[in-house]
Amino acid sequence: MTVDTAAEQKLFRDTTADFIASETPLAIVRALNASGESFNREWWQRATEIGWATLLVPEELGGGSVSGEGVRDLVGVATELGKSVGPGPLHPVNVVLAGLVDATDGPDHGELIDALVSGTSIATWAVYEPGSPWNPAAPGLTASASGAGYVLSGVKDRVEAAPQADVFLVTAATENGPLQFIVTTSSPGVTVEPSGSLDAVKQYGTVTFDNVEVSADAVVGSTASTAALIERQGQIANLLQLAETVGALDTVFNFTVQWAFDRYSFGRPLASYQALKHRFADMKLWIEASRATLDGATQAVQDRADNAPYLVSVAKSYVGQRSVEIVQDAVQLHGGIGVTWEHDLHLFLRRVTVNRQLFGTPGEHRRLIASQLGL
Amino acid sequence: MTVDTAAEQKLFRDTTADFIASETPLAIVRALNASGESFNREWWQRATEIGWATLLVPEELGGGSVSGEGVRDLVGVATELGKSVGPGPLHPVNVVLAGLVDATDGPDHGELIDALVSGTSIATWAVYEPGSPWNPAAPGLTASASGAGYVLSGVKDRVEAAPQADVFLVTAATENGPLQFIVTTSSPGVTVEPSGSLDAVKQYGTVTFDNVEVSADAVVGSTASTAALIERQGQIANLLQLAETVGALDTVFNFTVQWAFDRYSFGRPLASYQALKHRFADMKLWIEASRATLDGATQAVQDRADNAPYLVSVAKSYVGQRSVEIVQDAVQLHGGIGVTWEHDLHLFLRRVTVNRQLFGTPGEHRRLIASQLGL
Amino acid sequence: MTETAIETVEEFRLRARTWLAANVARVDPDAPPPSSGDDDAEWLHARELQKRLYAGGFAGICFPKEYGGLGLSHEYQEAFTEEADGYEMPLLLNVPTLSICAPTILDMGSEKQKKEHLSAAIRGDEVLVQFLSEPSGGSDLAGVLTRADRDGDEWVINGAKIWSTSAYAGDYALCLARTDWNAPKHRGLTMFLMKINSPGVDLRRIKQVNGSTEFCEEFFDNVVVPADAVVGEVNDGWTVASRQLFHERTAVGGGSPYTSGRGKRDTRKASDDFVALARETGQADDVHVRELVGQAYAHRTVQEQLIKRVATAVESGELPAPAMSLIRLFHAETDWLNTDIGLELAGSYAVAGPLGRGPLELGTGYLSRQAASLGGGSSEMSRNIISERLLQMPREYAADRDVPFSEVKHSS
Amino acid sequence: MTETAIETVEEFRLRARTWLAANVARVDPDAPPPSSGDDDAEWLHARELQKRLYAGGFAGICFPKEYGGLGLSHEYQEAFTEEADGYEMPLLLNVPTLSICAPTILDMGSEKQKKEHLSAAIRGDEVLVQFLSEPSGGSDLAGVLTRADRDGDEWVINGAKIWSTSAYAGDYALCLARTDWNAPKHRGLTMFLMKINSPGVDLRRIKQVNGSTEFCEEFFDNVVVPADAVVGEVNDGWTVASRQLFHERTAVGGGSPYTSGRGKRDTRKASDDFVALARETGQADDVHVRELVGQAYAHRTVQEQLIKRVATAVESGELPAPAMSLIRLFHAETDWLNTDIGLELAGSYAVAGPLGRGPLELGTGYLSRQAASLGGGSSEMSRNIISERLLQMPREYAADRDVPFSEVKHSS
Repeated sequence: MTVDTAAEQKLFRDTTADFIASETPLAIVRALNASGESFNREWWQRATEIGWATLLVPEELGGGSVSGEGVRDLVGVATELGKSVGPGPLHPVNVVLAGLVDATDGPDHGELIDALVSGTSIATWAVYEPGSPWNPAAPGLTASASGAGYVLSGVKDRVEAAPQADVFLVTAATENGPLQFIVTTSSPGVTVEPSGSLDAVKQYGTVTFDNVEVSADAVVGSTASTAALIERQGQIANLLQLAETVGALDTVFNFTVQWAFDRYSFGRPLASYQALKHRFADMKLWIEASRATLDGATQAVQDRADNAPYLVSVAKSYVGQRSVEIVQDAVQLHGGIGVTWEHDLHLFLRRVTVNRQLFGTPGEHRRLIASQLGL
Repeated sequence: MTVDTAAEQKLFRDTTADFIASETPLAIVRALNASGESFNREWWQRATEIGWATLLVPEELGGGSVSGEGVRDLVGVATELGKSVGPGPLHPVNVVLAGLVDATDGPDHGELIDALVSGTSIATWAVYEPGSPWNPAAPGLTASASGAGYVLSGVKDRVEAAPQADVFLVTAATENGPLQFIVTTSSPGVTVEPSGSLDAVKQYGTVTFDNVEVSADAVVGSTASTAALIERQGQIANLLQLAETVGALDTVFNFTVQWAFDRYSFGRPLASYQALKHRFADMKLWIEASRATLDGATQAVQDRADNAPYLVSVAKSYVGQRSVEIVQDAVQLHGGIGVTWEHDLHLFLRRVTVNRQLFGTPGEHRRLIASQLGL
Repeated sequence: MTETAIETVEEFRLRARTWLAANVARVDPDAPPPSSGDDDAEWLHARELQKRLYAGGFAGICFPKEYGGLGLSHEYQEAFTEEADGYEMPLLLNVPTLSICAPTILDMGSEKQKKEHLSAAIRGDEVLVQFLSEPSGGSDLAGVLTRADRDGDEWVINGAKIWSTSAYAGDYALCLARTDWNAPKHRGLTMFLMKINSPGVDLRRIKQVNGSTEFCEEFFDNVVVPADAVVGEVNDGWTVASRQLFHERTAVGGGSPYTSGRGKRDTRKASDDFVALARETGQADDVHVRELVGQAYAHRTVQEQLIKRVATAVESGELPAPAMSLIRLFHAETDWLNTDIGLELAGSYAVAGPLGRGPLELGTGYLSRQAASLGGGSSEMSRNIISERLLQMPREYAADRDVPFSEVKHSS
Repeated sequence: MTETAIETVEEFRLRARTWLAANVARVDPDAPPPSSGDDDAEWLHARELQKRLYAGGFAGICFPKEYGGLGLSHEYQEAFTEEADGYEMPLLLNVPTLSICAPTILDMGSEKQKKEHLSAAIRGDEVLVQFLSEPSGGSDLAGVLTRADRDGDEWVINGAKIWSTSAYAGDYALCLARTDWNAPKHRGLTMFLMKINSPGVDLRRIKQVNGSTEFCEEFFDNVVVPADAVVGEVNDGWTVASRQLFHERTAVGGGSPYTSGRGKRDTRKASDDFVALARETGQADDVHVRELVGQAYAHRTVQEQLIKRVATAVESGELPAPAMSLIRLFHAETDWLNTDIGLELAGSYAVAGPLGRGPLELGTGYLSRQAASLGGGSSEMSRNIISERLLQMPREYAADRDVPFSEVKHSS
């Protein structure tokens, strides 16, 4: 990377950080939560103006990133967003874009890509199915060929931003194997039921597809490319979660260290107690290791390296486990105030817990690693 | 229990402790190890004179315990033995006796019981089979009816004291279900091959039964009683291990606390460092909890309570996990000297590790608990 | 131990069984009342239940007869509690009224205080709470900044308290205040029995992440209490507070003889029936899940065994009183393990899925994971106590020891 | 960064590849040499391999040219190490000779010491070791009781050292001794380059629980060293030792640029091929086992990633030098996890079963579990360093700070 690119990249990251600080500080997150709102669509359009939905999209399709390393840049945005547990569909929109831009062997989705890049449309990946663990490559929802198109039947749940989305990217089973479809929420037979969420602002829903008819143009890629598309979407989904989590850990660790210096017990600052110092040392270690493995996974996904699936699972296994341990210990170090609604800690704990559990828990990714190792 | 019984019980325990202190202190254990010897048979006979092999045996069969609570008393002996990782076949002999004395619906084994009680014979349970996990109720070694007797074919491994034993209690599969047999080591077709052992003095072996013919008198109990006998033997096997481990933890904890007071670092005793104090507090907690769950399991086995299988698995799950954590942390607190051959710590670590791994690991017992809970 | 009792434990148990069946409603285990612990009606109901127990002769089983109790040993209480399983019980009154505040008054109060407040509590007429922790204090409970100034026959109290459980429902509070600023930290404190409904007391409820509002925060603006409200001696309040903390650790750990009836006070807590959860989530055949379930239940059983062992050992003198911190610490460990395993079993449904009882509830419960290691003295304080008082290791350096409290540094 | 190099890293790599193929024997990965690390022949072989590297122009890649090295940056060393995979390498010389002692002499030694000892080490002519820890010392490395007394042009050394890796095979040792007993602890120390084969040095090998005898213990009875054996300044030995400890942490953590070749020096260590183990023990389909295997490999990969990140960050100044303690601490964590999982996978065969490579070896390895958190500075010291030097938290109270060392209390 040239020095100029590095400077451009830093400028982009700073712009992103400034935008978040001024537009969605924690007070706004709390206000959204209080009003039951997930995010403001007008705000999201302004976020897309900075480029939050362009980074995975090639220039010829209206996207691009200054550094030419879109995945890295996007991870940077997610990290900044995680620092203040920000709202918005950064995650679902970019996951869908990751699939669309790679699906070059199927119908054209340029119009949808435009709408997503400009923030006028919100898309999300409908992948989990009721009762199923993380197993995106084996959908149960069926897509049966019918005339020139398909009929979709089945249910998806744990769909992020389902109540807000305009478009679903639906992973389905066809006679010839898994295939993905673009389905608008307004299609006859589509029903969205909001569900509960641990997050302060991210919302989820269950989406029922009751004999939903779609045209052949709704197909994303082909049965030949679908496995690779699903893998890529899963990688981007995990990376963005990991990045958010690393950002959140950064904030939590910094204010907890500060608390340890400011808070006195028995006439001494908490930071002077060896039992606590050693825990801070472990936290520091785990955060640096989390950054390191996020970097490793990011670079592999950026480079489309062969070991990208392995490195993404490694990062999820490690960060997923340590992140919640770190935030829970931060709560412990804060004492009673740490479990109050008033304190911000729970907002971070909610987000890192959400990120730990979705798109494969650490345990699920460890099982994937075993398979990747040939076991 | 009356005051007199309590006093008798204390006297018995003190006699046991004195015997161990004078006859098999750690120096003797080291000497046995250096010479490749497991234990001295003449010494074992003297140990049986105190009553180490009588406690599970009813008075009418030449046994008995002063308190009338033989299981509790035996657990007391094992605890004392564990305090100095003592040698000897206390474990295998009493496990076999547990089966023999309960096998009232089969051939008479009074003579063997006599020989075991008096220490003139050594018996051990041959239960594990090559490659199998802890699953005593499903033997693979076969016993085929042949004339008035049986022919045994198969292999047992991880058999404690196999190189020293005179008699094996062999768990076998018959046409009518599992059944156990008494087989002497000198029977034609029996081959004993010593194997490696982590323990300093306990030795193990693989025993091959190559068409070994036994008479009907060799049967222990009946196919009707065998499941209960195996369950009881397994309970006694685990209890004795747990007791040894609790005894070992007692010694290790005491000398490690003393070390923390005596050892100075930066002009202060180790015991004054909060990070270490907190670890000692955890160790103290875990040891008290280990004692508590050993007591609970002991009482249930003593009383033949319905929940004895559950409480034994609970104790193994807990003590198995914590014991090695405690001893490893004791090593850490000792620093480099803790991993030298010269220091006694490894003798204790060997024993508690052996006890953790055999007759069901904590993980295996957790799976058993899930089954016991109806899952 | 029980030779002098006219009625044996078993006779008492049978009498309790009969009485409960005739006088108390059963709780349907499949549909526990949707208690929030925060409702006036619930408190009223708890007081009524306690009155009924009192009328039936089953209240204050381990409290002395002269203060309204039955004067029986803990075996009687345990028998009653066992019999009361499945019946409605005034669980709200267990902590802190009956298991912390009342025993402290019993140990340290004046005859008049015992006569008045103990019997009122046992009768169900009075709810007692604790005003102990302060916003600036954390684990340093003696670092009290709330002040009480003598004014003739009265004391005038100013300052703030926090983490007072159920204070909104209380009648009187044990309130620790500083009465001598020139003495070292522990020696300038006095304990007061403060009427909560006094002029100058501003009480606010604290909302916790799990939605609970059982804790309160209080601000005192020239609150006047009479001279006979002092519990113990003036400037000897730390002795009273220490006793109170001992009872608190015992109660939180599950070893108090003054607790009557068993069961979760806070039914907001997620279900811990992991066997059912594993089945309902289709994971019954996953051996990893089976290990986790086995581990969770094993730890719960060991907790019961430890409580029994430590309580017995402390009673017999085999272990000193601070050993109750072992129970306290183990409780936190068990709660952590169960919370973590609950999250694991709930999988992704812990964070996104149907509202109501089930996996999402375990996710929500995970947000309050540390409550068990914070409430009733932190795990860190328990470890200090165990290492210093059970193992006699050197005490932590305290910068506020033996210096006038006015010279001590506080949180910024 | 490498603009001034005549040869690019890739060119260097290709040249190394060709040279290695022509000059060094390959190691059969399926049958690694049964090294014990303790054999004279092995040390001789290591020295010979080092001489061969030197002759081929691939020794001391990151050491300055004037002292016998190549003066190249760490990318060249990494390229060489990658190419050397699968070839015999003088791994015994990596620690402590090349990665700890030599860099310390490079940083702190006199021109004469550098000229003599660095080039001798790089040539394979000299093995350098550390005489640092003492029997009474533990983590308190500066609490040195070994004394050096000036006698004209010489120093006379008396005392004892312990935990000196490979000292039995060494030629010279960096030996820390106290030269001023009236100064506070750190200010009265001096570092000496001691010839090990000197009169008065009594060296014994320590047997460890895993059978290894790589560590030694030394007793000094009036050992005489010349005045020019002082490294750095008299009474400024702690500065030298600190540098040495920095290099040690870096090396143990796996981040040293002076280490050449990769691989376990001690092949006594149990196999960490858990995939093969799971298969051989018939547990490949057990999902719990699969999770453990996945977790172990994930942690190993994160360790590599962390080493890279921290090394880069320290080099760029993003993190200060004490950040190398992060690598040190993570190494111990990874080793613990792998040892524990190894025991779990080995099951009951870890404690009773066939000798030789396999499960019992993992049981034996479990006996040395703490080696990783003790050697090269304990995990506790690493946590002190991270909290105090990276997070700037207050330092632990040291009773021996700023008082004459003669007044300090030692272990009883």
